Amino acid sequence: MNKKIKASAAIVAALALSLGAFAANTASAATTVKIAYQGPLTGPEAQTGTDSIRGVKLAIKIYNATNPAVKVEIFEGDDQGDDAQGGTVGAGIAADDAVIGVLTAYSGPTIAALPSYKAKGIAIVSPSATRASLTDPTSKDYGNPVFHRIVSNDDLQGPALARVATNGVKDPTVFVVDDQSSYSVGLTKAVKLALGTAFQAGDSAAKGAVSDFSATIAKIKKEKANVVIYTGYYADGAKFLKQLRDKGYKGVYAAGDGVLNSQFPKLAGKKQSEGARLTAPTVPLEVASPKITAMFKKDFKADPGVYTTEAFDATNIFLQGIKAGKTTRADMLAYLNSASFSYKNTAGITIKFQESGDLSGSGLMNQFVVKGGTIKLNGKA
Amino acid sequence: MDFSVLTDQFASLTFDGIALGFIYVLIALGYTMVYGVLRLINFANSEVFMLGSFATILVATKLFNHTIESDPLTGFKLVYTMTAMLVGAMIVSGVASVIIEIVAYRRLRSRTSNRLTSLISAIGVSIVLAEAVRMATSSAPMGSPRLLDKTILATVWGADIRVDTLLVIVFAIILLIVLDLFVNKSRLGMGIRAVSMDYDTSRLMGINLNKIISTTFLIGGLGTGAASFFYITVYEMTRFSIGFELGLAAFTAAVLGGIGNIRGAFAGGIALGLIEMYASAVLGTQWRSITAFVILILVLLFKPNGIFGESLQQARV
Amino acid sequence: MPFNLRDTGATLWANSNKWQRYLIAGVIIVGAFALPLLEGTFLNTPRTPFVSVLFYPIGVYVLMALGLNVVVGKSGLLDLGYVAFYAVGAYTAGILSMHTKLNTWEILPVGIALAMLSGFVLGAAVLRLRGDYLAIVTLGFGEIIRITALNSSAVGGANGISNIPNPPTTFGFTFDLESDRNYYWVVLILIIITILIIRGLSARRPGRAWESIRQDEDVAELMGVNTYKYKLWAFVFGASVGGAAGVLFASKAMFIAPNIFNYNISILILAFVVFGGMGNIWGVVFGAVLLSYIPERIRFISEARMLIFGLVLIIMMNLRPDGLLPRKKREKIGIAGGEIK
Amino acid sequence: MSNQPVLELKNVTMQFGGVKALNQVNLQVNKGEICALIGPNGAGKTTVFNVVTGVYVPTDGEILFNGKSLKGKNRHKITKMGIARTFQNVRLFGEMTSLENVITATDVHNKSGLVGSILNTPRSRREEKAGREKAHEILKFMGIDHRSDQLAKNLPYGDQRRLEIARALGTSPEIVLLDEPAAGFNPSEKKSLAELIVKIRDRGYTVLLIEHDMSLIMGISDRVAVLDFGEKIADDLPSVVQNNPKVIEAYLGVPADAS
Repeated sequence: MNKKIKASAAIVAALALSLGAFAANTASAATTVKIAYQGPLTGPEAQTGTDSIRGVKLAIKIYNATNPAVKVEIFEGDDQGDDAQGGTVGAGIAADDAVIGVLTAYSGPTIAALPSYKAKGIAIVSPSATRASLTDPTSKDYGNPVFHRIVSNDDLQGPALARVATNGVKDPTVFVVDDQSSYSVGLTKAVKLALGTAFQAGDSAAKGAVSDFSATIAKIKKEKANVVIYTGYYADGAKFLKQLRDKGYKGVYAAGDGVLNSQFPKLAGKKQSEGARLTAPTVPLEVASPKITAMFKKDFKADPGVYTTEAFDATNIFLQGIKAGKTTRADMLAYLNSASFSYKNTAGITIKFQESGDLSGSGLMNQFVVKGGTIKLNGKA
Repeated sequence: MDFSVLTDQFASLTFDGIALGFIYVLIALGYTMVYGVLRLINFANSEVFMLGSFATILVATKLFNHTIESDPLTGFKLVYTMTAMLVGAMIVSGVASVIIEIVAYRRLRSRTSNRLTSLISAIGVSIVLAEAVRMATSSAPMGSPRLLDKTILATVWGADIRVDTLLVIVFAIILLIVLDLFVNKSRLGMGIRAVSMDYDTSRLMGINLNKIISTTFLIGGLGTGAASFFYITVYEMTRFSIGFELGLAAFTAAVLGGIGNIRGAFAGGIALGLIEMYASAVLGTQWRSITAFVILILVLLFKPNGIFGESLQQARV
Repeated sequence: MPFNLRDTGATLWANSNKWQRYLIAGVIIVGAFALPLLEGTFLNTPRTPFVSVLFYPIGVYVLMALGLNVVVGKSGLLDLGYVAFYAVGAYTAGILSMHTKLNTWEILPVGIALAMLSGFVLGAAVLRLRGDYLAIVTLGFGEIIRITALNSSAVGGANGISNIPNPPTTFGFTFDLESDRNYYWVVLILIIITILIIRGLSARRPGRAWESIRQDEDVAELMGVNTYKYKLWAFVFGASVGGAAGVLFASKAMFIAPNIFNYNISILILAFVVFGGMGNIWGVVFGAVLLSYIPERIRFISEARMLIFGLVLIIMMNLRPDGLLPRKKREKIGIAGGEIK
Repeated sequence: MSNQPVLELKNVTMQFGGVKALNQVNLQVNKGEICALIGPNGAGKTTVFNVVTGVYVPTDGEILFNGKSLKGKNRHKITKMGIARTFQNVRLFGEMTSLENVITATDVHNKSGLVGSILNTPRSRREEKAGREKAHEILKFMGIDHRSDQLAKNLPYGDQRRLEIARALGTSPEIVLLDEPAAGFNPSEKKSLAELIVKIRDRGYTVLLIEHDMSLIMGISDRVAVLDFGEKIADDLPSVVQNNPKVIEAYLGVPADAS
């Protein structure tokens, strides 16, 4: 009997825990608007979300510290990077009338949530959704008019990456490794197209599922490749590069913006990462602004990550709009879509949007090289 | 299908496959020991591995103040640092394993015959550990300093025999021999075998079950901890989600070899390491886990208890 | 006496006559259909629309939990790859919508049939294995389906399939972005049908066969139960429910990709079944509702919500090892097999 | 009693690794008789049950049921043909009621399956009703009908033993194999069980019985076969077997009532 009472008490406690104890915080004054972040904050993909949302939080903190008339709050929409949750989370963001703009992290969940954002006319500025179809008018995923992104799409980055990777290499024989994420698959496609006959062979090692790249490296050796391009993210990219060099590979290693992270040379090792070539439509926060990097480190006791700069910039785009008095969804969307819109990003580059939502101009690709364990900007790609 | 890589790089792939296989073998111990005694899939073992891998790195960085950019060590310093890392990983994993048994399994064992309950409890533990570490590490990967330089000792048929992979193989073999002797010769080991053969009778015979079970979890945890040390030594990086990747592979290995006995874990681990390596070379890395599963299914269809499985299925009517 | 929901409910049911039973069932069904009215109350989910949550995750997961319950709860077959059938259903919807003009209701039977077929093929191959071996093999099957989809550019590879059409307007009910309520009602109807079928099966020969297999497979076979056939039936039936859930999900979400169908879904559904009370329909429904609802309800503590989910699993399993509403103890109450007339 | 054989074992050998649990055993059970199978522990008695019911496939030899070979037959098919058994350690479906335990066994001859049950077809309804009636009838016959709605695991030990027999009878067998049905019973319980077994025989079932209690065996058996170390050493009327020197020798080494 006693046990049963205990058990019943536990159920009540569990229910209370889930329902009562955490009363929703709903207070929102009239002078407050929200910027939403939809991305993976928990689960296996949480790294990307954690790195990005800190950029968002930092930008909002800096803004709110100036005591503006309209205060800004963040709406954290955790989709776990899961396409299935993208739709529900997107609908939730759209349902909160205070939200006037949203940053979406991954292409898949963005596409899943797109119908909600379109229906409610909420502007998206994505710091990291690079799938080409989102800005392709012929695609079913076309995000116009709500979708914008401040990362280059894969079709722009692909040729740049191919060019940088093979630059100065006589008779390039290129081996491309992707990580099977939709970002990587899209980039790989564009890279292969740009490489033409220089492309020799490739392999796919699913993100976070492969520790040992020996078989891939065996293929690279067999193909006698002198250029290796990795199209995934930095953690696996570093693991791969380290093993590649340890097994005596002497050729070029190049990678895209997924790898652009200050942790990359550290994880890959100083010796192994030396000379690695990277391309990205942006710059790491450390390079873009040491001042903001210092603030970031102070606030979060951690290093900035992939897309931190982009998230910071995307948030600032909305904040710039709010400063300009665009505090409704319709105004914000019209503001971003107007021909006169421009924004000077953290690295000092002025950006504009095309009608499709992509950045206009193709001169935004930068190239980087790893020297002595740090990533150095190496000019335009 | 392209066999040219396989033929071209056969020795290299084989050596790498065996080295990877030994890491699977050691993690598989955590599954197989517990399964042998309790007929229970110790789902949380993957997180025991994850904790061990972090412990390995933290011993090097916090206890010995190395950083990720530290230079390799040599001589006596290398030996005691590495030993401390191994011991640290084994202690953390061993203790974690024992605590998991107490938290997730012990109470349930006496209260229900439904083994799925324990499974869900273990999944709960798994989620809690992985999420706690994720929050503590901000979801970031953690790199390990290279304390043991990856010197190439010899080249055999085109395969580089590297000191770190060789270390894995040699130490794993020593550990397995010690464990085999322990289980077959020591008093406690006999107890484990007795419980594994007949749980109920052993209880009636007055064997202290909780002690035996804790010991089993401890041994499984120690093996898994050693695996995490070797994993870090070779791959030098970990993150909160590493448990799932390696745990699933090791569990597959345990079943492939015949879950519940140490020799099965050995055979299954090596087989899986080789299968993964060869499949990656022939079909592409994206097909490696599918190939492993297909082979597992085929093996079980023809040998329902795995390669070395004892005949658990024989109906005890 | 402490209040015991299961026994109270079962006693109430047992002591009711035919008309009272219709009344009870009617009240429950009407109540379930009226759930969207609770939007805005304390039950509201803070960051996701409540009615949308009622459809996915709650409705879809309840449906899948009911299907898996037949496999795991009733027959005792540990299936760790149930997501495979969900994926087959969803991909059937995606592929057929790409290449044909069939609408959701026409695709539904195809999706169910293909899921059943895959259940049959897998089951026929592996159901001779027992217990834990079955677990790893089914787990592998789930991964095989997911990775094959990931590696196949014909179904979009990692990008998946987008713009899967919503169902057509049916009997005046529209199905578009705004009609969360109608989707919820559809999944509710499927849930009710599934419950009715499972109840029918449980009280009759297949239910007894499954129950006997779960309790002692050797003896069941020696008592004349064709264990292989009934295990296969359980598998195929479970698969059909998973397939239906997949078709429905795809037509609402309009977008599917391989990473939706990962192994965690299988584990989650299994957790619902065990948490609620294996083998008991109401327990499973309750468990699935609660566990798919809690993470949505506590979204505002987003950083720690999965951690809390894990803790809830451990605590509840330790306090109530047989689930919230365990399999009913049928003695005394007198709902013996075949009582339903 | 006739001499028409229901069950015949012809030179059956069952080998486990190096151990021969049964060695060239010949045994014939005739229609309508109670045949007892006795022998010291480990003599291979339960193994006989296991090879007959298909749990083990004999290494060598042939088993005939009504003249038809059981070779390659699934266990459930063998049950359907008319062979039912009980178990040395009670193995009921503990979480089913007594009634359900028996109905599950009666299902073996039913035709309706999954689809019929879902649609609740007239045949399914008819079979369900018939199964319930038959199960009640058998429980009544075994004297435990008052237990029909109780979970099997909650039954008193003696009633569990009876329920096992009831469940076996539920399959409408021609022959029932009873594996130590009186194990753990006190003398008065044994006596009533003996009467019950005779009643079962008188109902037309053939009985093959494993038992240690000699007085019970000698009281009710029509014939007694003795196994020792996997070999049949005697097979005759009870009174004859009792005085067989080989049998006495086999039993002297091992206490007869060890169970």
